[in-house]
Amino acid sequence: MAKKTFVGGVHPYEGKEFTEKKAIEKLPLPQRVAIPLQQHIGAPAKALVEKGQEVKAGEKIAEASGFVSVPIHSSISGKVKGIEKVNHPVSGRGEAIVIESDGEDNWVETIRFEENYLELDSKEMLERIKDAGIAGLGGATFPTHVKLSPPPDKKIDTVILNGAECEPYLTADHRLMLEHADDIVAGLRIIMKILNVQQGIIGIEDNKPDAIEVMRKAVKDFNNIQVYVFPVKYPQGAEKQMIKAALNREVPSGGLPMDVGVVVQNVGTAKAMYEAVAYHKPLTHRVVTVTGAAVNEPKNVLVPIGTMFEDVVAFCGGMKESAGKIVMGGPMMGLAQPNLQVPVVKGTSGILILEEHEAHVPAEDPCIACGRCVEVCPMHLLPTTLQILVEHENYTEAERLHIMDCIECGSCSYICPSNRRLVQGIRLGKRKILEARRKAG
Amino acid sequence: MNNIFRLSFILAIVTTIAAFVLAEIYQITRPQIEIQKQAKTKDALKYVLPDAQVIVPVTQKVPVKDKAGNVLYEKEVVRYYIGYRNSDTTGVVGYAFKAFGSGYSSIIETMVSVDTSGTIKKIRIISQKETPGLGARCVEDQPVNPKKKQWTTQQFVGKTVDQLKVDKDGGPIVSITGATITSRAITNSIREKLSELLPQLKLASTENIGG
Amino acid sequence: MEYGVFQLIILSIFINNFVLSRFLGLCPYMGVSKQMDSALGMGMAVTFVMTIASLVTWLLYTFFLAPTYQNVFYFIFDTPIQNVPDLTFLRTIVFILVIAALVQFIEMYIQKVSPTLYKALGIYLPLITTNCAILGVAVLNIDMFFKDGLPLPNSFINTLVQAFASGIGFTLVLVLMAGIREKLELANVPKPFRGLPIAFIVAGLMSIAFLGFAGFSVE
Amino acid sequence: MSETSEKLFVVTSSPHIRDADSVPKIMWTVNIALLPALLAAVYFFGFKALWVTLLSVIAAVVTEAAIQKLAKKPIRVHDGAAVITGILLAFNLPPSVPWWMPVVGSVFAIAIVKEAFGGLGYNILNPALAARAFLLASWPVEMTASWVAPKEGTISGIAAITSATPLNLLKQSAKIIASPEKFDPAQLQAAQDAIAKLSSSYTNLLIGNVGGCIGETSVIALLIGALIMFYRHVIDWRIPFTYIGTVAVLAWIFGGTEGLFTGNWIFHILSGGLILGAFFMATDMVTSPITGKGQIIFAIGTGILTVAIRIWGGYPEGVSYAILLMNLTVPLIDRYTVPKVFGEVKSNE
Amino acid sequence: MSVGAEFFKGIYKENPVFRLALGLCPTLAVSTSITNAIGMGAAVIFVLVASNTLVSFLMWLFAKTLSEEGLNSINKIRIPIFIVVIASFVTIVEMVMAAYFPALSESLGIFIPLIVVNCIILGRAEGFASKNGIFLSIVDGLGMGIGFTLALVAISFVRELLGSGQLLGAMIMGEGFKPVLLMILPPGAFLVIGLYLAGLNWIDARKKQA
Ligand SMILES: Cc1cc2nc3c(=O)[nH]c(=O)nc-3n(CC(O)[C@H](O)[C@@H](O)COP(=O)(O)O)c2cc1C
Ligand SMILES: Cc1cc2nc3c(=O)[nH]c(=O)nc-3n(C[C@H](O)[C@H](O)[C@H](O)COP(=O)(O)O)c2cc1C
Ligand SMILES: Cc1cc2nc3c(=O)[nH]c(=O)nc-3n(C[C@H](O)[C@H](O)[C@H](O)COP(=O)(O)O)c2cc1C
Ligand SMILES: Cc1cc2nc3c(=O)[nH]c(=O)nc-3n(C[C@H](O)[C@H](O)[C@H](O)CO)c2cc1C
Ligand code: SF4
Ligand code: SF4
Ligand code: SF4
Ligand code: SF4
Ligand code: FES
Repeated sequence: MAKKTFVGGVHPYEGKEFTEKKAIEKLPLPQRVAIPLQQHIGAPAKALVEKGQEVKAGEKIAEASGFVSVPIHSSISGKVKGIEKVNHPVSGRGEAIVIESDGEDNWVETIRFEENYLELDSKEMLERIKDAGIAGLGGATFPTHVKLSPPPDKKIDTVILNGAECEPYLTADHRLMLEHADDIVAGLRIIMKILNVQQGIIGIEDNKPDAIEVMRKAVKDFNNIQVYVFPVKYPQGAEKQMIKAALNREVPSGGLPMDVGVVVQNVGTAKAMYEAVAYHKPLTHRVVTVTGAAVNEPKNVLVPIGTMFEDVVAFCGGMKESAGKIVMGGPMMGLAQPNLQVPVVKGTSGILILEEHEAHVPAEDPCIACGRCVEVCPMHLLPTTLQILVEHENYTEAERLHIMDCIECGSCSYICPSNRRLVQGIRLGKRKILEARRKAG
Repeated sequence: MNNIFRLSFILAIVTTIAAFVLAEIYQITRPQIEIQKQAKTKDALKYVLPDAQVIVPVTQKVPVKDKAGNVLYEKEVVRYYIGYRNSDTTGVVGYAFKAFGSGYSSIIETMVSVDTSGTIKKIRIISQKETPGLGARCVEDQPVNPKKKQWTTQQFVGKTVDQLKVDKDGGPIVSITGATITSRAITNSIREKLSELLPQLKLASTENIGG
Repeated sequence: MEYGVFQLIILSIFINNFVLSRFLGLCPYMGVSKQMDSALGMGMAVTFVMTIASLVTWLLYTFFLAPTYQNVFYFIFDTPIQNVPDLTFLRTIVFILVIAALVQFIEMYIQKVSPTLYKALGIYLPLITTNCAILGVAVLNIDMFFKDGLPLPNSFINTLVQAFASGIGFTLVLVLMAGIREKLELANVPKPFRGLPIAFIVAGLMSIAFLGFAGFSVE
Repeated sequence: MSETSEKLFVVTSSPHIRDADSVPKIMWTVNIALLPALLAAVYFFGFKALWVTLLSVIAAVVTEAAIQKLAKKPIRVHDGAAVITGILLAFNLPPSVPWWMPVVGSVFAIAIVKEAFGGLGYNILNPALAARAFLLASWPVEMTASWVAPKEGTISGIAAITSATPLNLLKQSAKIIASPEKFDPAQLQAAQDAIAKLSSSYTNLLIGNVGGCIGETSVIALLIGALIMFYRHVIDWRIPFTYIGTVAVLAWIFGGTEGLFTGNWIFHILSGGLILGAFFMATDMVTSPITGKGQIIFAIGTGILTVAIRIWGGYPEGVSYAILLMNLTVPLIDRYTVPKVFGEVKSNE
Repeated sequence: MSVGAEFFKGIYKENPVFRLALGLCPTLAVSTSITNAIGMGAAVIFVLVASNTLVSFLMWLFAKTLSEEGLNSINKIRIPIFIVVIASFVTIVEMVMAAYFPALSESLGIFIPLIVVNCIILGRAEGFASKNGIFLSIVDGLGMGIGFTLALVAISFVRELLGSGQLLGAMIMGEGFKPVLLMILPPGAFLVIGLYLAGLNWIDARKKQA
């Protein structure tokens, strides 16, 4: 079968060789964690603890403040030092519950394995997932229980597990698939049960043959689950592109995967779901790829959420003198951080540290209309036109040309020979348009 | 309604007054305009037939037809002119005619005179709107300089009908540099008109007609 | 000179383009070429009015102004041809009044008959009255298709063809210009060149490119 | 606090990596791709060809630098775009033009056609071609009377028809054959000979041993350059192949002297400026449409206009005007070929 | 405004061609030579001054003689009356030129009758003469007309000098000068006026800075 893919996309340097062969290591207990209240899309969680309170690992320390919100659990045991404003990797600054470790790693007692978890009814499963504080680990950190509660008029027929990991450098999902294939498949079956779906797909890029093999083995007993292999191309992992490649369905402009009967979840999310349903284990840790030419010993690390980047990087031998840029996430969509005093959050898939000479984006030239950005845009937009329209504050025309459909994958900026700040401008335009919409009510 | 009628009436009066004023001025300027219209042809005739005392047009009635071929009316057109040495219209010195050629960007109108043997006496470009500095140089009329191969209307003097071809078509007429279209238009239009007229001109001796 | 229909169409649209070569209709060309929609509307309106105006002025000229065999004085009142009044000197004054009235009529008529068309063309119609392309084509028709006050063969057909094709040629460059100017809105044109100056330079370059049509043999 | 934390790290928004290609790289690749044709020109037309090219390039670069300085913009002539303009303008001039013509042309190309619009990326028309059209309209005599036969001799050599270039020869001969009554038998014979000879001159056309503009005659040298550009992904197939294909088909249909479908399309492809234009000038991304669909429309239009001018127009060659005219339509094409957005519902508009 | 200001505004500050972009067609079409430019300018000055005068006079006359109601109805056909006035003067120019300046008449061609639609003229009649006295109207007409003529001359100066190496028909440039044919072709007109306008903008910007 010819490998299916989508139209557009780019082939950046993969950079996976730093860590793809490194098994996941557990980070030694950090001294202190700062767990931000906002780690997902939606309303921030409300703190349940006070300064001085003792907490155990896995204890709920903040509760969801609405349907589109998730609770937060402590990732270590110790004493609450306070609720403070700390650096936040996404919003710059935000409230976090700071916990001083007692050095013991005491866990709440509720965590235990339940043999017949698959017989639970879907409502119960959903409840456990919600209580475990799971938000999508693929990057968007959208509350998972919301995604799994589609309105009754949307008939879901397929669940896709996203193991593409198309972002260069990152290998967290890759290692997870190699080391926890069965947990992931179990997670997928839980989702299929919840949604009452008969088809499950695990999508992987062909640069991970070992993972493909392992996953194939893991699903061989389930004839309603298949592993799909896609050619390496960024952003193969973007859900709309993955659905297009796997099922040849196009999510309508402005729509969601459920509009074409599909739910997409990251493989890490699936594992977290399995743990939540089968063990009552909340989401307190995640795998983070620490990588880049400026990291002394690149690794995949299992990190308690709230750990400072500094501690994680120190575990990886620290960074080199020549380091010039710290990115949370991959190089295509990741967020640059001013320093290492930021906590790992649920969405932190990697810590990428680039050398000084890689850090600076070259100066911008005028657009020469080469059309490359148009060619690579996976959403078939006109990135250069959109960016210029935003520059001239012509938002009406930008909206007519579907600026809101941009998935901010950055392919356009990546490919542009003039180094135009395309996605950057488009992002700004989208924000302006949303602001205006909000004002208009 | 009444109002519109009244306003139209006022406007009509204003227009009528204007029309009468203009008519008056037209009466004054008309003769002069007519003179100017004829002037170019007259000048050109005088130039190409300098030795003629009287120049008489030979006209012909041409029917003007509509699409279906019905004759609408007849028009009098000049076929050619005869130049007489004496004012009593005796002693033919030559004939003159107009040739029209389609040049680069205009119709080029040329006045041509031939002697009684059908050899060209003189030509003059009456009107043209060719590209200035290029095709428009066709009006140049400096004496022929055998050392310098260049266009001048003087080079037509003494040419017979079969010699009317530009150099690029293998003839002796030196064309304007970079304006072959113009040069060809003039030369060919004279040749075609002349061969059409030759049988009609009362030539002195038919042997002299080139052939 | 006599023209074939195809020849006239090529001539009017490309070679003697109203704007780029004859310099007629420049004000709307500069004024209404900032946006594609209005350019198209203006172009259609001008084409329409040019054709109707040419028709009407041709009739007026032939039947009333010129001392021809079609003159009403000759064929209705039996005036001897030499006594038919030569009113050609009233050409300018008659044409402009007729065009102004015509535009008013067309406007009222369209408004009544087709509100959609009125919506598309309506706003341009009043602007057209004092636009030299309309009077220009009317005068040009007389200059080209009459000789000494007499209509040349196919004068009437040629008049209509020339008017319509010239309108199309006008619309063509107007629309091209609008596309270019919309693009220039987003360009980095140096300050002194912004607005009219660059529009003129575009027109100049357009006119250079249109020289490519020069010399087309259109027999 | 550890030591490293005091260091200031670069914070920019994503993406944090870029493709290695850049505008200067693209432009200099084109310049290199133009070298084979320049060498061929020097071989066939002598060093005069090199001087004309150098003058043109120097004038273009100096003009651009001067204007950027005057406008207090960053000086960016090193990106190589002005060099391309200079070379291509020279390539579109006959080899023995007076020295001041490439200079005036380059100044016009850069000052009026490019910088008045805001410089690189903003011009509407192809600067080199607009300048060529400007020169042709300003000094038609110098632009058309300056053909030199290549060193090795020319394929024309027919006494009655004294034009230097294959296309011109074809056009004149076709005219004669079309109306034989106006010409004498010797001329008719010569014209027929000429057409026969032209049809068997492919080798000369391929290597460039014919009269013509400096850079347009050697098809092989131009194709080597095109290969370099393909290899470096500077251009793609759409414009050049669609353009040449359109010309071939239309020339075959309309270009013959014996009725429809008798045209010598190979000759039409190999002669004149078509190869130069199709690979190096119609492909200028600044002045061609941005989407693939648009590029194909653009190329078909250019092909139609080229053949129309070659066969019915006032000039023997139509490549440059065809490209210029289609340049004018690029904003329109771009406007009406906006790609269908991913997931766009058809009934939406 | 003083009389002088009324006069001079048409020459620079409100120059009809360069500032108001009016009457572009004749400007571009007849600026191939200074002779044409002056001929056209003279025709426009005549029509402008004459129609300004007559319009101003008519409006004064109407105001003097008519009742309120009569004035109102006259106001409705004001523009057509102006057009008739202007067209009459244009026709006079047309006839006089054909009779006494045939060469000029030929090279200005249809742009003489087109003076009728030159909106400088109707614009002045409607915008100025109908509201001002005869004397000021004449001054205004003169100023605008001269401004128009100067713009024409400025453009044709460049086009004639570069395009044919001549000024007023006399050879100026030396033997070696090869005229820039393009300048007297249509594109030259557009390019020259575009560059003039850019130059004026640049001067204005510098003045503002100073
Ligand atoms: C090979 C060649 C020979 C030409 N010879 C003549 C010529 O003899 N006379 C002429 O008027 N134009 C001539 N031209 C004009 C052109 O064809 C022009 O220079 C040409 O190189 C390309 O024209 P284009 O760029 O307009 O397509 C010639 C062109 C070419 C290419
Ligand atoms: C440009 C882009 C690239 C993405 N790449 C991946 C990827 O490689 N792996 C992944 O799991 N999710 C990726 N995502 C996120 C997916 O679109 C989708 O949100 C996710 O798979 C949903 O799973 P989750 O809710 O479990 O995170 C990407 C999103 C975008 C916009
Ligand atoms: C702007 C322009 C104006 C031209 N004007 C004329 C002209 O008035 N007369 C003419 O014969 N050729 C004119 N030509 C040149 C013709 O196109 C053609 O090249 C020329 O007639 C060929 O002449 P040759 O065979 O002497 O080179 C003009 C060319 C251009 C570009
Ligand atoms: C493939 C390619 C073709 C080009 N062709 C031309 C050309 O024909 N003429 C020109 O002036 N510049 C050309 N350039 C250079 C540059 O794009 C051009 O000067 C821009 O139009 C200036 O904004 C070309 C560049 C590339 C990459
Ligand atoms: S426009 Fe948006 S979706 Fe398209 S390539 Fe750029 S960032 Fe990606
Ligand atoms: S890739 Fe860059 S230079 Fe090319 S069209 Fe897009 S914005 Fe312009
Ligand atoms: S029609 Fe009137 S408003 Fe429109 S551009 Fe012309 S002059 Fe201006
Ligand atoms: S009236 Fe005529 S000259 Fe004046 S702006 Fe309108 S079209 Fe131009
Ligand atoms: S359109 Fe305004 S003067 Fe011609």
